[in-house]
Amino acid sequence: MNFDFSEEQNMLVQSLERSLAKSYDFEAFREQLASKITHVPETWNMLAELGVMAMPLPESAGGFDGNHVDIMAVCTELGRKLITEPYVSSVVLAAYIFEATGGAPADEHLPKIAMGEQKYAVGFYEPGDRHNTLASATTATQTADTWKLSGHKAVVLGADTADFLIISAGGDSVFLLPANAEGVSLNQYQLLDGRGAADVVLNGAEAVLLGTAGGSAAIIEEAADRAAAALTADTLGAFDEIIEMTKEYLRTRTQFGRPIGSFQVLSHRMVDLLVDVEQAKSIAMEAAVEARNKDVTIRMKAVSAAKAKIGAISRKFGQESVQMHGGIGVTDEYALGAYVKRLLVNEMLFGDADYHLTRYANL
Amino acid sequence: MNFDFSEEQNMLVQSLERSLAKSYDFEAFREQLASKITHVPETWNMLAELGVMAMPLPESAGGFDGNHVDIMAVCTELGRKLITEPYVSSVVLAAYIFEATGGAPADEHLPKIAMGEQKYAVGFYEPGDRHNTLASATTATQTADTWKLSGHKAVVLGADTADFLIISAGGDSVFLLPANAEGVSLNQYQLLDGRGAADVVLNGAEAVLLGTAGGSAAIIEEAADRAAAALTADTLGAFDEIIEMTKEYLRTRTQFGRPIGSFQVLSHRMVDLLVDVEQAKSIAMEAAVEARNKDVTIRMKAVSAAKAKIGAISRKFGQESVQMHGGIGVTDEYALGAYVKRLLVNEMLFGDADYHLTRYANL
Amino acid sequence: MDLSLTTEQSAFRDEVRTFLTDALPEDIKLISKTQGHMGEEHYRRWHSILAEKGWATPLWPIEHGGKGWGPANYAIFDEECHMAGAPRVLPFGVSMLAPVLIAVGSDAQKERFLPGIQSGKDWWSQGFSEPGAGSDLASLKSTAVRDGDHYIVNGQKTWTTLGQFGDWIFCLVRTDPKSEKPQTGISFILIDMKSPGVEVRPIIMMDGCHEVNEVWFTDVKVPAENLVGKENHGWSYAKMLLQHERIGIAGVGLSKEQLASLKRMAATEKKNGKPLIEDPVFKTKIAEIEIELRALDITNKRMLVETERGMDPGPVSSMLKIRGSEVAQKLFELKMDASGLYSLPFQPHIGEPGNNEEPVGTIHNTRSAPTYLNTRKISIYGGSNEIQRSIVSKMVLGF
Amino acid sequence: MDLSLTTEQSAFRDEVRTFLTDALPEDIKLISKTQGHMGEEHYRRWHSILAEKGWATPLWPIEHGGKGWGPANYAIFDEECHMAGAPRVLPFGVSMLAPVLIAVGSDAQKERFLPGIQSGKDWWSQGFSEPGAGSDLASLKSTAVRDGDHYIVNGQKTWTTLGQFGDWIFCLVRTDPKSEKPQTGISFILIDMKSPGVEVRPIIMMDGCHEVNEVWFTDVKVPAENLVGKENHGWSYAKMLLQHERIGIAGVGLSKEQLASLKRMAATEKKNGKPLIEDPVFKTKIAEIEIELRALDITNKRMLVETERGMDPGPVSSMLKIRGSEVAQKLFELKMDASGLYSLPFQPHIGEPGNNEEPVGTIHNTRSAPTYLNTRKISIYGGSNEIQRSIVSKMVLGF
Repeated sequence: MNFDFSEEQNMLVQSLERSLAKSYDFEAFREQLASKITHVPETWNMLAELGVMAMPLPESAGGFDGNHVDIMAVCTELGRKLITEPYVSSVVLAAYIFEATGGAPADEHLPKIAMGEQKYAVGFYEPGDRHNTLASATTATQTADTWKLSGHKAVVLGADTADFLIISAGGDSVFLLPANAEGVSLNQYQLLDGRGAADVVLNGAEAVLLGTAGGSAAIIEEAADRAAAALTADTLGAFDEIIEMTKEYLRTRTQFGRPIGSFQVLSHRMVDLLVDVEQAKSIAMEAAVEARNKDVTIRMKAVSAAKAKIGAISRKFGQESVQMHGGIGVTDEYALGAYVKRLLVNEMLFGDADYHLTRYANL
Repeated sequence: MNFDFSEEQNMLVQSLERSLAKSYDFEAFREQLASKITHVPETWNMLAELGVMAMPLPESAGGFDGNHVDIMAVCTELGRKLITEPYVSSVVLAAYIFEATGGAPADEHLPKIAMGEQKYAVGFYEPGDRHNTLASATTATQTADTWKLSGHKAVVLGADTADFLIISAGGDSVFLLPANAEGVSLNQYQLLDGRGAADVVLNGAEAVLLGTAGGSAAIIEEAADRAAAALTADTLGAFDEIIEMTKEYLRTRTQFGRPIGSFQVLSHRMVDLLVDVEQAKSIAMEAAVEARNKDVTIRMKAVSAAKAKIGAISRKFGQESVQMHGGIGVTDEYALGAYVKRLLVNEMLFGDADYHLTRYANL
Repeated sequence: MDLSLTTEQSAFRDEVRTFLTDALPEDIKLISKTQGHMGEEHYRRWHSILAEKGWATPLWPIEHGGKGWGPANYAIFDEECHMAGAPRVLPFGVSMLAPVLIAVGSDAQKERFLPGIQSGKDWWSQGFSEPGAGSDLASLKSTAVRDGDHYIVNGQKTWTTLGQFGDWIFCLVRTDPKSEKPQTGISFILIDMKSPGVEVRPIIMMDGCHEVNEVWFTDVKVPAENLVGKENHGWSYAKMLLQHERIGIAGVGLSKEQLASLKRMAATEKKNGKPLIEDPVFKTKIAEIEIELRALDITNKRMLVETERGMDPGPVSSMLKIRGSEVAQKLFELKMDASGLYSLPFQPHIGEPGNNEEPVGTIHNTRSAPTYLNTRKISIYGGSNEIQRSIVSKMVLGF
Repeated sequence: MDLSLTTEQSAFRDEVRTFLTDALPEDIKLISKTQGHMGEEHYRRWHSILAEKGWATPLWPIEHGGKGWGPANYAIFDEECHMAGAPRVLPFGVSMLAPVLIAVGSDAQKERFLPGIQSGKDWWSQGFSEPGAGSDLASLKSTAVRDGDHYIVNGQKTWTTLGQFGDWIFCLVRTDPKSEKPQTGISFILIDMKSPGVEVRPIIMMDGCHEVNEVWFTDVKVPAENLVGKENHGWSYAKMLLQHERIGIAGVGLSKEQLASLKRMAATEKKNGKPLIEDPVFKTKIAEIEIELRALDITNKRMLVETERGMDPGPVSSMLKIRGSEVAQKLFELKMDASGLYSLPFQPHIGEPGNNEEPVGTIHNTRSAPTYLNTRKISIYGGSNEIQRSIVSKMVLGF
C-alpha cells in the first residue's frame, strides 16, 4: 500500500504550482472572467511546455506513457488555481478516444494533443437526456465516401474554443470533425465557474468515423469515466483552498469580541468538513488508480463511488463554507464563491451524484 | 382556523392526566415490564370509566360520536405515560371495522368496546410482506355454514391479551374469531417498549365474516390509517417528555465546570428538536383532522405525511436525546430509554416512514 | 380543531385572488415565474398598483392609512401574492421604518414621511449592517456628531439591499462614543441619499447580480429633525423594528410557489427516458420536502393564530426563520438538481431590461444554479440561522 | 500510488484467514454473526486460543512476548477477525494497561502482571469514569489515602465494561486533594477486585443487557506496590493509555461485516413482493453507506501508513472515531429498517447460555433493534464525538 505521488509526480506538481502561481491570481482570474475569456493561450502553452499534456499519452505519440494518477496530480492543481483551460477535454477525453479507436486519426492527432497544438472537445450528452452518456438522438448517415452528422449535443466542455470536435452518434459510434466545418453551429458560453462550453448543433455536418461504426459504446463510457475521475481530482484542489480560506476566516473574523471560530457550532462544523476532505481524497485516489482498470466493473464502481461521494461533499462544502463566512461568502469579489462555483460545475459534468449513486447501486 | 382542543377535549385530557398520574410512575412501569405484564386490568377499567373508550364510538353503541381529534387527545396522554394497554387495537382498529362492516357483529361488539368489557386485536400484516397492509397470504375458505382461516399474521398489536381477533384474509376480507378458538395458536411477547403483541398462526380456525367477502380492502386501509394517525399522537406525548427530560439534563448536568446546555453544539441541536416538535404537532393535527375524511386521497396524504415525517423525527429524537445525555441515556433505569423505545414501536407499526413516504410520493 | 379557513378568510382569499388576476401586470408576473430579478421600475409600478387599492400598507393602523389587517389575513395575502407571482413589497419603508415612526416618530416626521412610504414615491433603504457589525450589530462604528442644527455623519454601511435605487436611508449611528455598553449611545436617523457625501457602491453577488451595496458617508450633513425618537436610544427602536419582520418570515408562500415550479420542471426533465418526477429516488426527495412544507404551513398558521390571540411571540419567529429558510433552500437546490447540465451555462443578466440573450437551456434551467447560489443568503441575512438558534436557546434553556 | 496490499501483507492476510478458519470455534462464531452477546467463557476461550498462537498481544514488543507487529498488519488482522466473526480481544489489559506497565511499571509489576494479561488468566477492568466525571475525567473524586504499606481507596467508578467478570481493575484515584489543577494529584493504581470493600453493581442497558457496571470501593486496602509510576502522575499515564486506543478505532472491520450482513438481510426481506435490496430507495441508501465505508477504509489505511512512517498521529484518531462511529451506527440503523415489524419483539436474552427461546422473526430481525439501541454508545464512549470534534478543532483551529 502506498498513498503517495511518485517522485516524478511530486516534481510535476511543484513545477505546475510555481508556473501557475506566477501567471494566476484571483484578480487576474476575475478580469479574465469579466472579459468572457475561457482560454488563455499563454497558459495553455505553458501547460504544454511543462509536459503535462504529453505526460499521460503513449510514447508512440510523443507522450510519457503516464497513468491516471498523473492526471489526478495535474487536475488537482488546475482546480486549486481555477484554471479554465480545456485540459480535460483534450488530454483526457479526446486523447483516450484517439488511443482507443487507433488508426490514422490517432497517428495524426495524438501528437498534436501532446504538444498542445490543437484543442479538442468531446460531445456525448444531449438535451432532455440529462446525464446519459450514451445519449443517442444524434444520427450519423453514411454517404458514398463520408458520414453526415445531425443532432444536438448539450453543454460540450471546451467546445467554445476547440479546433476539432469528437461527437458521439447513436450512442455507440464516435466521429471527428473540425469545429468550423460546414453544418456545425456553436452556441458558445461560459459556465458558472468561467470554463467554456458550447451547445453543438449539427446539420448534416461531414465527419470522419473513429474506430468502427456501432462499436464504441464501451469507449464512450470509459472516456466519460476518465473525465469524471479527473474532475474529482480538480475538486480536491478546490477543497483545499476552501478549507484554508475558511480556517483563516474563522481564526481572524471576530464577532461579539471573539474570533468566530471559537464558537463551537462553527468549529465543529469545520471539523466535519476536514473529515470529509480526507474521505474525498481517499475515494478520489481510488478513482485515479482504477480509472483505467481493464475490469469494467472495478472501474465503474471506483469512479461512481468517487463522483457520487465527492459530489455530495461538494454540495455540503459549498453550503457550509458560505454559511460560515456569512455575507462576504456570497459576493463575487471574494474568492470563495469562485471555488463554490467550480465545485458545482465539477459536480454536474460527466454524471451528477444522483446518476453515479444509482449506477453504483445497480453494479 | 382553530388549532385547539375543544373544551370537552381539554377536560378529558385533564382527567386522564390526573388518573394516570395517580396510577403510573416510572418505577411502577419498570416493575410491570420486568414482570412481562402488558395489560393491567385496573388501568384498563379506569380508561373505560373515564369514557375514553366510548367517546369515539357512535351513539347507537353507547358512544359519544366523537372524532379522531378525540383519539389524538387520548393517545397523546397514553404516550406521555407509556401506557401499554391495547387501546388502539380495540378502540381505533376493531371499533372502526365493526362500524364499517355493520350488521349483527357490530351491534354485539361495539357496546363491549365502549364499555371495555372485551379486548380486541386486529391482524393485517404477514411475515415477509413487511408493511403491506393488504398482505394476502392468509386464506379464508367457505364451508357450508362458516369460514375457515389459515395463515400467519405478524406482530399483531394487543393479540397477546385480546379476547377476540379480527383477521384479514386475501387482503380484502375481514373475519372475527375468539382468540382462544380452536386452530388459533398465539406466540405472545412484549414489544421493545413493553406493549404486548403476538404472532397469530391460524390453522383452519373457524371465523365469522365481517361485511362482504372481498369487499373490505378499503376498510382495511382506512383502519390502518386511523391507527397510524393515533400512533403519531402517541408519539407527540413521548416527544414532550423527552424534551422536558433533555432540557432539564442540559440545564443541570455540569461538565468542565458548566452546565452542558451552555455548550453551543448541544443547545443548538436542542433548538432543532424544538422546531421538529412544532412540525410534528402540526402534521399530527392534520392527520387527526383528516383521518376520517371521506376523500380517500386527502386522508391518505395527511396520514402518510404525518407518519413519514414523525417517523423521521422520531429517529432523530431518539438519537439526539441519547447523545445529549451521554452514558446515562442508554441505561434501562433512566426513563429516556423507555420513551426512545416507545418512539421506535410507534414508528414501525402500521407502516414505517419509508412505506408512508413512498405512498405519499405515489399519491 | 379545524385547519380550514373560516368563511371570512375564504372570502378574503378569493378577493385577493381576483385582484391579483386583474391587477398584476403580465410582464412582472413573467419575471417572478422565471426567477428573474425585478428592476426598479417593476417594484415601483407594482407598489403603486397596490397603494391605489390600499394594500401596500395593509398592516398599518387605519388612522395612518392602513387597513389594520391581522396577521392571519396578511399571511393569506402574502401567500396568494407569491403564488400569483407578484413582486414582494419591499419591507424597508413599509414594514420596518413605518412602525417605528408610528410608535416613536414626531408628528412632523409622520406627516413628512408616511405618505411617501405608502405611495411608494420614496424608496427607502436600510442602513444597519457594517463591515465589522453584521450579526454583532452592536459593534457598529458609523458616527453622527451634533453640529448646531445638524448631525455630521461619517462611516460605512453594507449589505444595503437595492440601495442603488434608494431615495432615503434609515441608519443606526453612534452618537455617544463614550457610552459604557456597545448597545447604548446609538441613534436612529433618517438620511436623504441625495445629500452630498453619500456614495453608493455596488457589491456584485456570486450569481453575477447587483442586489446589495455599500453606502459610504463622508461628512454628510443631516438635519437634526431627522433624528427619530431620542438621541442614544436607537438600539431599542432597531429591536422593535426587527420584530416586525416576523410575519411572513417562514416564507411559506415563496416555498409553495417553488414546490409547484419544481414539480413542473421535474415533469418536463427526463431521466433514463422517463419524466424525472417518476424516478423513485427523486420523487421521494420531492415528497420529503413537500411534507416538511406542509407541516411548516400549519405551524406558521398556528403561530399566527397564537400571535393574534396576544401570545408573546417569544422564540417563534426565530424557529420559523430557521425551518423556513431550510425548506426554501432545499427547494432551490432540488430545482438545480432537476435542471441537470443546463444549470451550468452562466447567463446572469438574461431577461434584464435591454438584454436579449436567449437562454441556453430553458430559462428555468439557466436560472436554477444562480438562484441556488443567491439564496444561500436566506440563512444568513436578518440574523443568521446560528444567531436564531442562539436566541431560541437563550429563551428556552437560559444559555 | 498503489492501494493494494503488498505481497507480504497479502501473505499475512492469508495466514490470518487460514488460522481463523481452523481455530475459531463454531459456537462463538455463531454468536458474532447473529449479533449476540459474548459470555465470559467465550471471551476467555478465544483469548487462550489466540494466546497460544502468540496473537493475543501481537503489538507488544517482542521482549515482552509480543510480535512487534506494525499498525498496518494489526489492521489486517483486526479486519479479518471481524469478518470471520471472532470476538474482540478485550482491550483493558492487553492494549490499555500493558503499554503503561511496559512504559512506566516497575520490573516487579511487569513480571507479576504481564503474563496474566497475555494468557488471559487475569481479566482486567478499567476504572476511570465516575458519575460526575465522564467526558470531564479530571473532575474525578475517588480517593486513595496512604496508610503505611497500603492505600485506602474510597469512591465509585462507573461504566465499567464487563466488570462483573473482572479479576483486577486499574483505577485513577485522587491522592492529593489539595493540588492546584484538577489534573494533578491523580494516581494510577491496580486493585484486586476480590479485595474486601469492592462491590460490583450491574447497570442494565436499554437493550435489556448487562454489559456495564458500577464499581464501589469502601475502605479498600491496596498494597502500595500496586501504585503504577509515580504518585500524583496518573493523569499523564492515562493520557498515554487512551492514545493506544487509536488503532482499529475506525471500526472498518466491524462495519464491513455489518454491511455484508445488511445486504444478506435485504436480499431476504421483501418489499412490495420484491427483495428489499432491489427497491430503488433502499438500494440507494445501501450504496451511500457502502461508498462512505469504502472511503473510510482507504482513509484508515492512509493514516496507518502515515503513523508507521512516524507522522504525529495528531487529530487523526479523533477523525477516524467520528466518522467510523457514524458509519457503524448508520449500518445498525439500516439493519433495523430492513427488519421491518420483526425488529419489534423484545427478546433481550435470546441465545444466552441457558436461554432456549426461539426468535419471533429471524434472529437477525429480533436483534436488530436492541443492537441499534445498544450501539448508540459508540458515539458516546471513549470520549463522545463532541469531545473528539473539540480535540480536532483545538489542534487545527486553535479553539
